Amino acid sequence: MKFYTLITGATSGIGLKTVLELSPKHNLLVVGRSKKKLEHLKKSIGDEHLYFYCDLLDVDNIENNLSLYLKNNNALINKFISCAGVDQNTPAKSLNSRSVNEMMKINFYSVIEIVSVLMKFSVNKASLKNIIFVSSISSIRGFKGKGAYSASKGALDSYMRVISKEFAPRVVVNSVLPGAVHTPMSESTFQNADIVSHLNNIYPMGVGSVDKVVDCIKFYHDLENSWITGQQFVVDGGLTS
Amino acid sequence: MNLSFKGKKITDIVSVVPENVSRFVDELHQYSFPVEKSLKLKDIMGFNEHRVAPEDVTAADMCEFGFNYLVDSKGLNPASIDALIFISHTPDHFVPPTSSILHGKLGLKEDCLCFDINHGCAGFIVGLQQAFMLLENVGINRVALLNGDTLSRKVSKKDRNSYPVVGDAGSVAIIENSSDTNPINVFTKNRGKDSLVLKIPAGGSRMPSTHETSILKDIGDGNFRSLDNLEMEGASVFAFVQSEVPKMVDEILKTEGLNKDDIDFFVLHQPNRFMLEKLADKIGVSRNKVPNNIVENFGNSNSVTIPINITFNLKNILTSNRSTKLLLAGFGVGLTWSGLVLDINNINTCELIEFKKEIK
Amino acid sequence: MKKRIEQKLISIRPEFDFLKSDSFIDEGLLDSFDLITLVSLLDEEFNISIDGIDMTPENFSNISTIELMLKKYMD
Amino acid sequence: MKELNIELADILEVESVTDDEILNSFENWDSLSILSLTAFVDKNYNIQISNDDLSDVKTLADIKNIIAMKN
Repeated sequence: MKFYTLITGATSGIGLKTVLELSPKHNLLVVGRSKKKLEHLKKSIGDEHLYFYCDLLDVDNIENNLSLYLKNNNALINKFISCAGVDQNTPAKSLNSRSVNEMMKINFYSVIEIVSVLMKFSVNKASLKNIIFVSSISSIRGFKGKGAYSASKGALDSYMRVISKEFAPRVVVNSVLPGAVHTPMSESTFQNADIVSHLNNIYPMGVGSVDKVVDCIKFYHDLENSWITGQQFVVDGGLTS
Repeated sequence: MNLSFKGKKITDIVSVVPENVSRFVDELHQYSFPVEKSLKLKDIMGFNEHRVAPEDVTAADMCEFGFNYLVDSKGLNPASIDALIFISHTPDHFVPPTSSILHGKLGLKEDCLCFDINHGCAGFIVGLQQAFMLLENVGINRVALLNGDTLSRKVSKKDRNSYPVVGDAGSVAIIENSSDTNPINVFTKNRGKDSLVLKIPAGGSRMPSTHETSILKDIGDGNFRSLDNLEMEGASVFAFVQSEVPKMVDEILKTEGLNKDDIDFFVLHQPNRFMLEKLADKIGVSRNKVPNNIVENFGNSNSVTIPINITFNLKNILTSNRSTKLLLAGFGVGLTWSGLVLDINNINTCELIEFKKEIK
Repeated sequence: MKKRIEQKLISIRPEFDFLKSDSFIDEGLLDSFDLITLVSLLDEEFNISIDGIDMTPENFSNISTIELMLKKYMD
Repeated sequence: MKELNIELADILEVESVTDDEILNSFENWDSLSILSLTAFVDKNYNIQISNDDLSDVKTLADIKNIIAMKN
């Protein structure tokens, strides 16, 4: 039995950078819904890591597939970093439950499924020690057009606080809340020069980069026997200060 | 013939169907019959929707897709496969065996046996029997059984009696030795003297395919067919099924010491809705216990109808803790008829997935 | 009963006079799929299930033979 | 009801639990475990177990008795 860090959303943006940072020193179980990207990643970081093909939208199958995958690979998960997420700018007037539901599945419901598998003794023993959710400052501040996204991240952080109590003292659970950073997910936003200049104006330290967020994730990932749990760590260049 | 085995189990079943749905109501113009007359048959026969693979996709492609799904999403280790069986009427080539091609594509180890078996309707049971026999050998602990067919290309599009009921599909079943000591009895019978009542006349050595064999001809009842197409003596096949399958079911139940009530579901090959209903009545079981919705949703895909039936209708039951008793039976091409009783619970994988050509 | 059988036959093949033929299958009044339709309709009409084995040209020669066969299921 | 033993072992984070082991002797038998178990019973047998029902429970066998009685 080998211990792995499970990373979702691992084939792009913050997740990808996290994978590249952690892969030299840790065994990773990389989760993605693009087979091509997973294969590409396998070529660049190597065979010693595990690659789990899973569409998080298919929430109903996560429990069965992940349990089986861990069993078949004799893998135990001791750390879980949830990076998978989708964003969408829709004014509240135009929101409907169907479109919000899709976002909730990827940003929130899938996390619940994964955590419940990883906490199952018959699947993962008592291996899990550390959970990090990549949330967003949208969880704690309102931004126009982010109704669904804010709700999903708010749900994630509320859930985080609860499980930090339920799973203590064995597991520490924390969230990292990035401000606006340039990733494939936020690509459309960053193509608009007006928005970029606006963002640069409102962020005291200017717009951030993926690296700044990954530094924070890596810091909490590498902490052993930490006493920090149930916390939200804002990484936003001072925007919400 | 009845062969008895011990300590075997199916751990995973995945069926794969093409994304493309073809609807009977959209095909009506292909046929030479009055629309109203064809529509009358819709509910009786189960002419409704069927799956048709894109032209460049073969049965082996769908099997490969299903196997890779098990590897990528369920963590199946390809190196753990000790034997691969591919059962189909529609191989990639005459030479080499399609199982060899798949062996390469799936990245299996060299210490792995590969077989092609040319079989149809009874092909899933025939395959299980082969897998069980292989597993009796020391050194073989896990067998991949791949069933697949692209029947839509073997049936004339102007054959209203056959085209609406056929579909393309593939399936993968993983079979292992287990500590379960309950015996599994597999029944098989063959009637080779009637083998040509269900056939594709041309394309083999007896009658190579030529331009002539590909010409569609009115066969007298308003349906058009060529010698390259599947043809059958419908009435003979029907009579054979109605007389032999119920007898076999009785024999199986007698050997197992079971009553019809003890069986939770009769998972039978799916030729068409009418035949299945008649068969259920003849066997003497409630039609509810004989799932009969594969033709109208996917089409008859030869040996894949049983795996599709299991994954489409019984997923929730078979993945639960409760043990479910299934009687599986296949019948047709050969003429071969075969069946067995299986107790299944907590199956690892029981899924129906759609074949996607473009992988994101 | 004969009338009910005839009605079903006409609903499948309105173009034929079923009283004038003694051999529906041989004379081409019914093809194999008409037979399937007919069996379905008769099953429904008389609330029975005709055994597949009984789907022979002999049993479906004319209205009288059909009636004779159906009576087997009525007892 | 073998699945109940399997589920309870999972909840208590041990390899197995027999019907007559004293639940209080397990390190992880606490209010959260009780909630998990009653949720499982509710979902799988559609039977609601109340706090009152649980007051005399010492072993899994006691819980199975409650389920049998309410069934």
